Amino acid sequence: MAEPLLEVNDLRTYFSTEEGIVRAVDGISFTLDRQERLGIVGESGSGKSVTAMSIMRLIEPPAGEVVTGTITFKGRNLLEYDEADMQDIRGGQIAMIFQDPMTALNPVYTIGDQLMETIMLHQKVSRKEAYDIALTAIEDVQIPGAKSRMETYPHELSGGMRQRIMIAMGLSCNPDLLIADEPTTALDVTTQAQIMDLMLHLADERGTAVMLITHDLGVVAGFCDNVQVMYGGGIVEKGTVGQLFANPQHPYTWGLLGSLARMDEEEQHRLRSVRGAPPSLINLPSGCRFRPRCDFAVDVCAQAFPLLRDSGEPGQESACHRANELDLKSIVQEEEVTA
Amino acid sequence: MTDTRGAGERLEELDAVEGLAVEPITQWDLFWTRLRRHRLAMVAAGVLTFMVLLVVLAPLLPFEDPTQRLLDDTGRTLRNIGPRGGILFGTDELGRDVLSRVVYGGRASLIVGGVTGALVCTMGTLVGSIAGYYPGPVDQSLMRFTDLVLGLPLLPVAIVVGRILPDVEWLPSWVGDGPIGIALLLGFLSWGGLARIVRAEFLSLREKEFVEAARAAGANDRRIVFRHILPNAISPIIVQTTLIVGIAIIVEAALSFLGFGIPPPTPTWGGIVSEGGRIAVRGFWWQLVFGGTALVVTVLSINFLGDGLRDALDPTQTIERK
Amino acid sequence: MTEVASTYDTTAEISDDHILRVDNLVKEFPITRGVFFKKQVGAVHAVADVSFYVKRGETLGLVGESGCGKSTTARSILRLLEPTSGDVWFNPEGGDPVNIPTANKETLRNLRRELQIIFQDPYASLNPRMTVASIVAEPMTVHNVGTKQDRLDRVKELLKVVGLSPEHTNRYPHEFSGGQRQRIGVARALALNPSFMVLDEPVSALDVSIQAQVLNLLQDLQEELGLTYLFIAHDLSVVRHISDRVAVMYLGRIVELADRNALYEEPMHPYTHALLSAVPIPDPEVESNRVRIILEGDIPSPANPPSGCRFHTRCPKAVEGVCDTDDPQLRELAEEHWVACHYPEVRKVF
Amino acid sequence: MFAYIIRRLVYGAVTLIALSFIVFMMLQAAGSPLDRLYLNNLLEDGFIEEVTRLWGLDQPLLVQYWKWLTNYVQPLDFSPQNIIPWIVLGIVAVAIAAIWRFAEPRFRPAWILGVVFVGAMVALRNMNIEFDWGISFNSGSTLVWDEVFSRAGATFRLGFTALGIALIVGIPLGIYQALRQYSFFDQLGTFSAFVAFSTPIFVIGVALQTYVAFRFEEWTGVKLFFVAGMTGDNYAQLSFIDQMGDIFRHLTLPAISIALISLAGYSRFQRASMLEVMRSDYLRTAKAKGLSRRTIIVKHALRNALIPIVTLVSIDIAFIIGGAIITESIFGWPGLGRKYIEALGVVDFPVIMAIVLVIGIGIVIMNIVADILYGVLDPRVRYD
Repeated sequence: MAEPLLEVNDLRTYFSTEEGIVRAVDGISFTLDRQERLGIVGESGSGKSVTAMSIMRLIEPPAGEVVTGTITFKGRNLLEYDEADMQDIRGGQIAMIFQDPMTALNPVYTIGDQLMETIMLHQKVSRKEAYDIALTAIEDVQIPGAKSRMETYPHELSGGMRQRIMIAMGLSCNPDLLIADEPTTALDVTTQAQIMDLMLHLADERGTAVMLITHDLGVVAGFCDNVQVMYGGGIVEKGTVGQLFANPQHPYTWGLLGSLARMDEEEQHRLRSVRGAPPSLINLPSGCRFRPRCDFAVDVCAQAFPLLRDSGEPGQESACHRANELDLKSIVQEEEVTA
Repeated sequence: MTDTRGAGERLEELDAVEGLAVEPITQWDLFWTRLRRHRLAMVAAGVLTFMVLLVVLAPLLPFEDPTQRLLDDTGRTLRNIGPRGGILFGTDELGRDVLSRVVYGGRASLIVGGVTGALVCTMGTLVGSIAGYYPGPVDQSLMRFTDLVLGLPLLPVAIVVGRILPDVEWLPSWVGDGPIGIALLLGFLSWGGLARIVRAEFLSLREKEFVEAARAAGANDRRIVFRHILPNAISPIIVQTTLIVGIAIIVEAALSFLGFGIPPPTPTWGGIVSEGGRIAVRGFWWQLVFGGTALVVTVLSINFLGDGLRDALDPTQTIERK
Repeated sequence: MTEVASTYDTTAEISDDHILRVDNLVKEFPITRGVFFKKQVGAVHAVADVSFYVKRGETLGLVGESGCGKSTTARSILRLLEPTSGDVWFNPEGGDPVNIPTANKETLRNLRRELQIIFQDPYASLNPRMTVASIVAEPMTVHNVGTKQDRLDRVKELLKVVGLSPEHTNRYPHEFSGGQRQRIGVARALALNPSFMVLDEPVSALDVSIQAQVLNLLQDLQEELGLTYLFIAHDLSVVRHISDRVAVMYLGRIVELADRNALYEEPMHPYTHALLSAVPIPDPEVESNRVRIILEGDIPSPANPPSGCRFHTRCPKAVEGVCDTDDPQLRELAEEHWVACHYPEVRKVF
Repeated sequence: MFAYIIRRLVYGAVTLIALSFIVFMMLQAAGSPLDRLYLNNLLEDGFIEEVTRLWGLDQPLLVQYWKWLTNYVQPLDFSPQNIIPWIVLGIVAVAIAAIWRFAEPRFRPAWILGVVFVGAMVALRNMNIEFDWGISFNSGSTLVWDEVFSRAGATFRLGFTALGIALIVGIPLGIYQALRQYSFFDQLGTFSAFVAFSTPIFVIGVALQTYVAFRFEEWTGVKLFFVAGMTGDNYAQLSFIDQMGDIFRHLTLPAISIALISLAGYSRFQRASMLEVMRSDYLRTAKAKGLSRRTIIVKHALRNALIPIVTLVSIDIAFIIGGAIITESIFGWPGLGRKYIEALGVVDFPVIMAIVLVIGIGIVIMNIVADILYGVLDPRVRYD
């Protein structure tokens, strides 16, 4: 297989606060191929957004810092880029869409201004040409009356419309990778469907790889090829969506899936919740970070930090000491039988 | 019995999992820990305490009478004597002890600051709470009135009143000539800002879910205001009040400086600076420097303390357990 | 099927096995403008003529997107907001039905023992300046129940019930995690042994694993204490999981109301179709075979709702001359399956 | 939106009436104006009778106030034969109509304000208006209008210089502090701002006067600044460059005394506002778009961070005028403030009233200007 588009290796991003060092991302490695759709799932504080910010190099010292690791994008380590080269990458080759469309656009400039700014910067075109490209971009995200929209200010648009503008802005320069950080969390479910549909359709058309960061397993199941689950700053499990949803290898993934109420369930059953709450990133537990909440923890879990290793089907990896001895899938079935 | 203990043990385990420490921290602890971290505020608090003690206890301390001239052995008045042993801050043009005048001058300033602060705190909170809790015509008319008071330019009006007060015959002399009159005046002119802030706090707090929860539980207005809204609005009230105390001290000093404040021979910081400025041209710097420093250090301390309180009272700040 | 349709009778008396009955509930927020004096120039029709009942011991789910009026409905029922018009009959066990909007102060105060609410935001719903003990004891304090010691004992008992340690009484809310705070909110709501609880998005601010904890707790409590829930949420999966019957709201109206399985398996209103088809299901196999109904445009402003059927501006099935002029009534098209649509049609969406 | 401006004007008028009423009653409380005339030895030539008639001194207080108010707004001298003002009026009307037709709604109030301002200036110069504000009780002969009107310019010059210094120094200072948050410079700036904010204007004024002007000259023999008046005696004979220098040497110290506190306030405010903008989501978007740090700060951050300061300036206007009253008396600046203090010394009733109201009008107008400016700068603002 060809070289991956993005390869992250042992990335660690720490923040220093008054209370101590927050290890927001603590040693993660993964690859992303061209045109792949990768989902990164995790609960709040799992480090999924910080991962994205680290790749874009949007973490600013002294508050936070990428302490070790490499981020290889198209064969070169982004962490070694100087600021000017990085500016070419941002928005040009890697675009990013954020969670809250209500605040992500500058309130004092028109939609047109903000779109054309990106286009002129990365495509080195004249104002006139940029205007035409921006117009097409607005039409591409299916906003009616593109010409008049160019003149409107962000506050005159609804949340869904603004997120469309963000998508238009992100894709206007045909990036190789689009990072979408909880792009629909702030939106209603019908709007979410519109936006996800549109974003992935456009990304496919352009051959853009998508890295979708979300807490919603449903969205991942519907829109991604591969998925990785983050917990306490690390990746606990990765695989294709089919593998992960059908046969989770890590007790956290297993618990998370069991915690979900499903709309297609006929019978009311009890949810299998994960007890306790996520760990403080300042005071991480020894050994496996999930250990204090894990039903299957044994002595070794407190002593050694589990690394990702093959588990389950080929291509599936899990960071659990007991991944190969536990048969979580059968526990699911057993429960259903007893219930 | 065994069952209960079992449950308790499980709960403790749960606490450990959820990272809850054993000892609770009270709001007071939190407040103190945060305030102590603000070093300037702590220094300021110390300075202010010293000032207040000095001013309150002045008659018991071995200070000269601030209105009597000092004489040398031959009976001559000691005019414009520079600082030296025994006369630490020197004497003024009339031979009075500057140290004692600065200390006694602090009385007027601190009384004006304190009384104005109390007045503003009471009136602002009262008007703001009523307006914020009763929307509609009550709110509208109170806020129009507040706008009106806020629209009055403080200094020009204060100067007129300060000038006129001693001339108003039917006023008792403690209002006309003393710091109380000035404090009342400044208080009535400056409560508007706090009223607006308190109203805004009320408007936002009354929409908060914990207030709705109290109402759903059947709590009456009094309980909602005094148990739920006011305790959460306390931070801006205290911060704004300290700000006003500083401003009141400055304005009182300015009035005295212009000659429209507390009439001589009662010493005031504004008066000392005014007179000190005139003679400093001739090289007699001590009155200007000591009077001005006392004034600036006091106001500065109040402002630093206010800044520290703002940080310490902010409920959004968290603190990690040690 | 449409032949047997009967419309919703809003004049009927509340029946014994219903704990709550809402008839023609309307809540409008005035829009004021004026140079000197505020004049009302319009209104936001947040809740526009909503009628439904809640059976004793069941969970009625109320779903809809933001701005559809579901929270306003809840607050109007509890009279945390004064409803503009309409009746809300509450039928306590062994007592006479009370119409909440017209109840006097004393009656309302007594009613509040029976009706409780749990809020969405576990951070905003607990007074940061009060201890857990005084928060949980507040309903008892307000109603002068027991001595101080009695109340403290009860608080400890309640904390145990919701899975918190009784030693936590002198802690402040900021020391707890989101899930724990929500448990404190539940304990407070339970303090006076209410019979009816409004749950206003009780889990939507929580992480998935914590959501499950709270949902399980709520279900256990319902079973143990025989509570009736009005469960408000925008998450259709959670609503199906916890509800017995489900009502769907759009722009201030109930568009469809049915048993949970009927509503999810055989929805009839085009908005319900779209809504259900938009919800992602955490199963890649199911997802790969689904067809989404993508709605055009945004939700219209409730200050200026469309004429006729409020959904007609976005409805893929809207018929000109009917849907944009006639306002469809809620009709019973199958046993206990109410739909407000001129052209209802059963359609399976997943 | 125009309803909004009209409402602001009406509130302004009510405030002004309240202000003048309070001051009027205060002055009366200290004794009748007639007593003051006795004190000022102005008893001859039927002056008392004239003042009694003009102010209605033999009538109840409220009537007296009403009489004063109507006199205040009544032009004394106004020549309608003069054709120029009417032409100006016509041009202004046409301009407003054109603005209404062609300008974007958001910018209409600003344009109209500008046209009205220019029109009023031209009209004032050509119409030779004077208002009937009475005769000074101090001199017994000078028209109050002349005394006040001739001094307004001096205060204007001082106030605007102070405002300019505060803005030009304070805003960049605050922005720089925000960009270097927690640096030594930032902490020094914060500390200095607190000190400046806690130092009364008169302390700064007297200190500057004593040490930067007098003592400095004594020590070095170099006369850097003048400490009295607006210009030197020989101003008229100087070349243009020297005139500028002369103005500078007179203006600097009093303007700095006023500006220092405002400057501290602006820098603190600007720092906070800039920090807030720097944390905003749209700045993160701008960064993620690949813009350079310079573009991000200059184009995206500054514009947003500068808007809120307009509100602070509008609040600060009253404060600057108050400051001018104090510095003018320290530095012998021939402005309204000094006149005000002089008039208060002898309780020159009509002069005090006239100045209080002029100050009030100035504040009201500046506040409305600030509101309109805010609307121009921030597209989100809607007036209702």
